[in-house]
Amino acid sequence: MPRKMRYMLDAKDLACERGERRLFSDISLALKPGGFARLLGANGSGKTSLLRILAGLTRPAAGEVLWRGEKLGDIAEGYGREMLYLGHAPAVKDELSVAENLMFSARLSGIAASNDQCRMALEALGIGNLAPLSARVLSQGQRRRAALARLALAVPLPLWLLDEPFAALDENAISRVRALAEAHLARGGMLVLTSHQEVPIAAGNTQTVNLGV
Amino acid sequence: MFSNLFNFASPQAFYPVAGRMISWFGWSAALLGVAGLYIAFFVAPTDATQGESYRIIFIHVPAAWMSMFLYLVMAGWAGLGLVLNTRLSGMMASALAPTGAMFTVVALVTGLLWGKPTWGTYWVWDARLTSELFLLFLYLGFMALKEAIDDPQRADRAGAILALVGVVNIPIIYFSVQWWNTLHQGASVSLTRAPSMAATMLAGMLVMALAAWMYSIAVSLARVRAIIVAREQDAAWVRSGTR
Amino acid sequence: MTAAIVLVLRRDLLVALRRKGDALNVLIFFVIVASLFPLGTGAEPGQLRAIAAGVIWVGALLAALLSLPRLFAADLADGTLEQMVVSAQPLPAVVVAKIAAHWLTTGLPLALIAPLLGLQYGLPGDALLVLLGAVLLGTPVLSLIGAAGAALTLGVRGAAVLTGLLVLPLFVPALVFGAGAVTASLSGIAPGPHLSLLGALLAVSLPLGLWATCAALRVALD
Amino acid sequence: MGQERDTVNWGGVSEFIAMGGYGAFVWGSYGVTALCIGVEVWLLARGKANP
Repeated sequence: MPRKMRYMLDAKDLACERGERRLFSDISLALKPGGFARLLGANGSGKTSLLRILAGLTRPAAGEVLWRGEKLGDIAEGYGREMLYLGHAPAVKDELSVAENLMFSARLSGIAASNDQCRMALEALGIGNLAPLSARVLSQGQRRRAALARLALAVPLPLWLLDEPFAALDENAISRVRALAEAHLARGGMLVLTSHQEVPIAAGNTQTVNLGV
Repeated sequence: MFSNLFNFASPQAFYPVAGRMISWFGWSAALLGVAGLYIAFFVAPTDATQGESYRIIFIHVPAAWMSMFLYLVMAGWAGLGLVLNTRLSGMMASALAPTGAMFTVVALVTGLLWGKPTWGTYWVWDARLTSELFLLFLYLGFMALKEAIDDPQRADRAGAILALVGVVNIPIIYFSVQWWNTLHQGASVSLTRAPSMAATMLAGMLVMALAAWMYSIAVSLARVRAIIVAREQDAAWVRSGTR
Repeated sequence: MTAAIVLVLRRDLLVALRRKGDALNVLIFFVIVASLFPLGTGAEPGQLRAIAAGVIWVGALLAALLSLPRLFAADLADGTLEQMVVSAQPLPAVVVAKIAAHWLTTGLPLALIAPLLGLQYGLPGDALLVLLGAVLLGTPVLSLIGAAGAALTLGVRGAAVLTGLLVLPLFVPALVFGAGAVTASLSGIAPGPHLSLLGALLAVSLPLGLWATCAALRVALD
Repeated sequence: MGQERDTVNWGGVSEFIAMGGYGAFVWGSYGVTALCIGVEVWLLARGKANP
């Protein structure tokens, strides 16, 4: 049994280097169910790098990230079963249709979604009608919505790590994403996001991590 | 926490230590080199069949040994860097590669210049020479990969993976070329059958190999210092003027 | 584990199906390369037969090399690669599936068309069969080692040429045993040992290529 | 019949350079090696990490 866990996600004294430059150091962040953290900082301050460290993609120069008390390195895809990471690039394949993309991404996270569940998820982002279309024809905003449709299916995943989820979205889409995020937090899920837009998200406890200039 | 396991692993601590060792290894290389040359030209007798041209063996064979040995050492350092994530190990691997490639070129060129008087043609598709050529390509691939990747840490780790794949493949390549050589040409033309190994010849080659080893250590230490400076360019301690 | 492999394999084959041009172009490239040599070396039957195995095999190496960027570069660009690395599916399974998809869309077609080129070079019946067997056994090695090269050079300047510089020396054993099998059967020697050595090479390349590709992907996405 | 000597007697510098007719190849080899080592040391002396 891993040692007593006060936190589900526990990142301690993280530091990150790009090339020889040190982006940030001594950054800590801990989340309990229902916890929400917002990463602030100027462009290039390392917000995305910090999120990628939390997702287990980037190796921190110092410090470590624990999930349920265990190091990320030791649990590998076990972590992937409980965490959703959406990066800058909307992970949408041009050759596949919108529905096929969503089906595949959901299965990647271990969620076996049926056709109509996928359709409902796309509806939640207001692009239900685009389901059969090839992703090639989507606009940038629609592409972002197609990527964010995964949030509607990611109910079983307790931890969401979202990089600029509101980028390239119109008002309507932003309110939809915000609703999904707030529902997730209400269910006891945890959310870490980076964003330049000031989009208030109702949450039990809100932390901000400021990476400064 | 591993890096203070042996504090030499941190580039800053290793920099002055390397500086002190360079001259020691440099001088021992020079002395051993002179001794080797003396054996090569004044002690080793004239060969009955090849006359004097076989004296090239005192450069060709040690260089070939060093080219193989340095790739192993390079892969060792690189593998260490990958496992322990110590930056110095990756730098040591980068420091060794050019010297290893240099010895491979020396082995190839001396192989050509030895082939001409002995078999009448410069390039001999002999198993060892051909494998040596592909070893050179492995070195060039390693250096090209590290050069192409900007982020030093990614370059070190990518280079390490390539070096480890390479070190597994060297015996396989050598065996397959050996197999290919026996299939196509028969073993008539081969550098491997050196003239009868008089004791002095073996001694000469070993001394030259030792000299080459000392030389490689000295040169690699000097190069690792240059790499440390280049990489730690913006690190504070470099600007504070410690040399 | 196998569910993950099937998931990614089906997706990659679907993508390949939707972009039939890619696999076809590699095949056409292979045929053109093999058809160029006689224009250079002259079409004297005895000579053609002697160089057939070497030419066809080097053509297969270059064709496989040409198709390597397709393995990861597109997925890196649209962000799907990092989703696979950070997903609930084990990375080795993802990599096995992608390499299998690459082999099915490149190695297998090359193997099926190689005997046709063998005919063009005047290879007798049994040599054609050995050629088919050798290329079938050898091309997975090219995909495995090639995948490691493609992952190492992911997102790097001049990646296509650099990949060639890294992997072509590592293709030497496959070339020697593969072409050697055909040459052996031509001169009446049983190709058995060559093919078994090729099989042994495949057995070594599987874990080595898999480890290297997974490690290289983690490094590239760091 | 020369008795067993411990050192080779070249009988003069010109014979040494001629190297039994193989001078070009032997001194070519040692020359290339010296050149490679010289270039490498020179590059490092100038503080360049070379390739």
